[in-house]
Amino acid sequence: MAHTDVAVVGVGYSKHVSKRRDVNIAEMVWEAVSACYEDAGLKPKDVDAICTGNMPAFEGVNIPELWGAGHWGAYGKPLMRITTGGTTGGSVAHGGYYAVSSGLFDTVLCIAFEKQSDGNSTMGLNTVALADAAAMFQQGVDPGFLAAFGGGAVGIAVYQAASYMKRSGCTTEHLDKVSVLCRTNAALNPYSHLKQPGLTPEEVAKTTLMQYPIRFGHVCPATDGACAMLVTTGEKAKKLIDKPAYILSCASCSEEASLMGIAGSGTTNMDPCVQESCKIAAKWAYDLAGIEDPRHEIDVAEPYSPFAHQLLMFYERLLLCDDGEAPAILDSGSMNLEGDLPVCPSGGVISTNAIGASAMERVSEVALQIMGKAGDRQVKKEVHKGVAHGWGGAVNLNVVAVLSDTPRRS
Amino acid sequence: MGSGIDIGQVPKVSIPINPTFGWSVGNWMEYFFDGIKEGKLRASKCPACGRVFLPPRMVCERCFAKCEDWVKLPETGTVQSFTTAHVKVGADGELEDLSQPEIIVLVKQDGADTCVAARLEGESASVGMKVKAVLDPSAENFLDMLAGYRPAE
Amino acid sequence: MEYKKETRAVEGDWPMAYWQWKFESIALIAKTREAFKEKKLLGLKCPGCGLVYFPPKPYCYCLARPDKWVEVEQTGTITTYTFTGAWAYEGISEEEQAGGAPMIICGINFDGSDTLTVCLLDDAKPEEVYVGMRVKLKWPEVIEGRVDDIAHSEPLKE
Amino acid sequence: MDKGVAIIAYAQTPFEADANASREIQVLEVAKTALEAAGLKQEDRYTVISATNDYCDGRTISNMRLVEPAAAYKKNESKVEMDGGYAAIYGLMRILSGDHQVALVMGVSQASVYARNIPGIMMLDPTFDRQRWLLNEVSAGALQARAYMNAYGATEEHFAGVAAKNLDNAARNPLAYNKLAGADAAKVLAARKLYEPITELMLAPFCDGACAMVLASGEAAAKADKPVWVKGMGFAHDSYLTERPLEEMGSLELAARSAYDMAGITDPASQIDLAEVHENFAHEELMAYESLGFCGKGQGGSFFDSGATLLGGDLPVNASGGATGANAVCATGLARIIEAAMQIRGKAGEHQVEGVNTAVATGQTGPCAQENVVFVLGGE
Repeated sequence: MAHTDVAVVGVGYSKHVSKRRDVNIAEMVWEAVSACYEDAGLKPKDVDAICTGNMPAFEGVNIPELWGAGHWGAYGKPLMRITTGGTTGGSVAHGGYYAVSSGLFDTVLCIAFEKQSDGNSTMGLNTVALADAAAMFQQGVDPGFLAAFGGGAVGIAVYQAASYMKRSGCTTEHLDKVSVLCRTNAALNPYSHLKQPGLTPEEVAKTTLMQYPIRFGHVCPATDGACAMLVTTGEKAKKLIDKPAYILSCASCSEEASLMGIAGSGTTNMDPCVQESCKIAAKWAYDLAGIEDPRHEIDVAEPYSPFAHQLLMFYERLLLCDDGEAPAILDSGSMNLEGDLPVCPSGGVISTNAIGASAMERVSEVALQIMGKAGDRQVKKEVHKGVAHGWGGAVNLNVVAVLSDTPRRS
Repeated sequence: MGSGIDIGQVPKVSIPINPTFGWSVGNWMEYFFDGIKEGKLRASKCPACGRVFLPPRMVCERCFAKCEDWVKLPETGTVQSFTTAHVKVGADGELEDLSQPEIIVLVKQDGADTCVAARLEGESASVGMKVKAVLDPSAENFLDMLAGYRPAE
Repeated sequence: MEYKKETRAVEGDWPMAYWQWKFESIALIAKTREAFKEKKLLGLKCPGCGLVYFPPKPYCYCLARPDKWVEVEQTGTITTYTFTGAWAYEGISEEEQAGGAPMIICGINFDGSDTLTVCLLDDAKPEEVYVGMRVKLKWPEVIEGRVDDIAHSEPLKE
Repeated sequence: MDKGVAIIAYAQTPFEADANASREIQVLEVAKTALEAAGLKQEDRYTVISATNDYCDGRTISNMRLVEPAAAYKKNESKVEMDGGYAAIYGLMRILSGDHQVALVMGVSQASVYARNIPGIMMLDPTFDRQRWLLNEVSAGALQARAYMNAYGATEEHFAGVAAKNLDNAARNPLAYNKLAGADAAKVLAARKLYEPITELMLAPFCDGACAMVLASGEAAAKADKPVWVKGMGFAHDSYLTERPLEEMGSLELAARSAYDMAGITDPASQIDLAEVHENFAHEELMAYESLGFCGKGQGGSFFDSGATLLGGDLPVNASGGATGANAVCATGLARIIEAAMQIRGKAGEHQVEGVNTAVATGQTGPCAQENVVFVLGGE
């Protein structure tokens, strides 16, 4: 069977801030799209298909492409909308990968975005669980009690964090350090939202506790922003730019929802820190990419971590070390920009979270690192291969993409 | 393999919460609404192909050019299509009968290349009919400042 | 055109109050709630893979539909947990400590079931809780047949 | 297409006003039936693509709770938020990439639990049209119908005739929801007036239902009984409804062109034996005749008058009753593909058309058929 190599040839971002009130959704996304075209040196006429997504409950617009995609050069082109919650951006990038690798399209524009300030972001997240909440009330559950069960404002992440810490030996000091790693990296990234150069763990430890063990300093902000990425065939990529970033493989894996709601939770996902689906997706992606030893072959990682503990947890679940080893690796300094396996050089989701865009920004950051275009946050070591991850749903969906400076097939 | 337990009628639940939104209109639509406040109909124009957008768009979907040119359009336009509405969508999403039918028109303002959907003040409509915009700069809701159209004499 | 940093906003909503959801599990849990009155926990067993769902669930990942009621033990194991109230965290300020009554929330895998139920853990200190800790259900004085009837648990002294 | 992908199994629920099952159970039923028909088990390797809409389902991340019922537990799963036809496209892409051999695709929606016309209004430009509350899917459809009538001389009688044909065809389809044996144009015209020229019997009423389909690579389809081959496909985006000539279906035309190119179809009217068209309103079917190249521009009405698209005609369209017969948003377009595949296999029962070897099916998303997807299917 014939296969086609897929490469990233351009990346574009809009500004990432908490409130963009000077533009509407379509206009904000245009900023990323137009920056992306410029980056790749392409025009809309060069694009064969478009793949888009966001998490629509945040904006209250159903399939916003219908009204907005004209602003992104979609007129008359095949357009596919993919939405999978927190993993949306990653799923959109996967869609772009398959669109090209199928041989059906040469050049595909991937777009992911969120304009949270148009809606009420807490309410946006609540709509994940309102159906289950309604069912619980019907069973005679007190709303306040349900809120506590759901983990309050920080949701299921607190259970996950507590459980992860217990299993791995990760301490609250480690969480503080993760925030420092990310927010100081973010300070070097012009497209990040929360930039905190010179942040110290002590400062993080002084932020207000939301619910044990999560403090405000451990949690992502709500961001307005968009990301666009142009992918094309390996052949075209070589003609366009010197150093394309090849997407070697994409894989996702779903488990049962573990929202601890009315429908209960099933088997492997009983403990939300286990995340077996992340391990499975990573294994599938590494296998397809021909990676046998990810710990040594991967040069940079962008795990999806809106909460501090997740950077460490997903580092482990991406098979970059054994379970429970990540806190010590963080302490060793290996995750820093100049380390052996830098993690979240972009600043990660904990610094910038335009929900729908976040998982694509993991892919685009790895691509930029491979292309050597990451600017001040370019990692010290030479980057040949990197892994980009996305996480979402009711802690039950994981997406993984592996990128490289050399193609998979030719 | 079992086919589950017979539970009779499947229960339904609901929750009385309506998430709210506030969509910033962006500078192009802002300039449009500011214009109506002064009694002007402002449309954006594509510098590449000359397409004129009313309501204004920031980007021309055909050329991907930023529409930084503006034109002031006359109040007159032509009906492109229309429908006599016997119903409207109620808050619950069902089609409710109207006591009085109303006419919804799709109007291309003279000089514009795109259309506005609005109410027609009048008894009947036809495609090609000339109409005049009814502006209400003092409308409480800025979306109602372009109140509708009426037949042009 | 003078570029503005803040433009008008159109207000609107999602009239979700007119939305509904269908849940087979409500009917299943109603049966479980009835059994609470006899101080029994009823789970639903899947004929395909044998998993026991408590609370009961109308479908299974193996594509069979759980269809057999089985009694689940009232003892179990903590699989995950967290605390509410800032008091639980060392080195916090006094204001944070004033954050209200402490609660330990844990996910319990009741013996004889394969799933997780969320309960409060009473009579224990946060530092005493661990994944793998044995606990038992603590019934209220008056059982009303509500989901809340199984809201509390306590450490199991074996 | 040089690399073959085949439809090897499918399943549909009955379409109903208010199904006595949650969407999860409906999805479980079709996923399980389709997998079994394909000879597959949950533990086998396949990828899953669902088509659902967060606003219809009243759930953010509407696929999240579908993991187990959709047979997606520990599978490589994704979701398109468009018509189910797009799930088929994505499944097809995944197989053609060589990374996957088998794809289970599905679509589901339950109109009994959402405020029917609100999701359509939430699709409109939020900076202008949406809160003006004049446009909705039905009023926009009426504006398109009028623009089409005005441009090409089609009449309300044509629309009524198409609707009557579909309602009558639906009466032969045991899964259809909206059926009326012996319906005629007069009855359709006399029905409740909504937005003129659209009457209540001219629209595809929202209902509950789910469908699923299994796609397989040529290799994986080798053992399948009567595989139906995907000969071509296309999809396209058109402008927002106030920015395009409503009398045309631009995106359907583009999608059809690319599907026909792939399938080597140069004269659709003679090469295609049957069509299943996703028509949200009767007039859209007439417009589709033109965009699909069954007749010349503006001749949709006279093509219908010729009788070609009737059940006994030369090119039957919507033998199943089409979307008029059942419209569970996100399932509708996929159901068209499944119905077309059933016809090619000769398994359509009472609405079976004789001698179908090449068929075309369409799906759509958005007001005034803004996004369209086209599949060309063929037998051995």
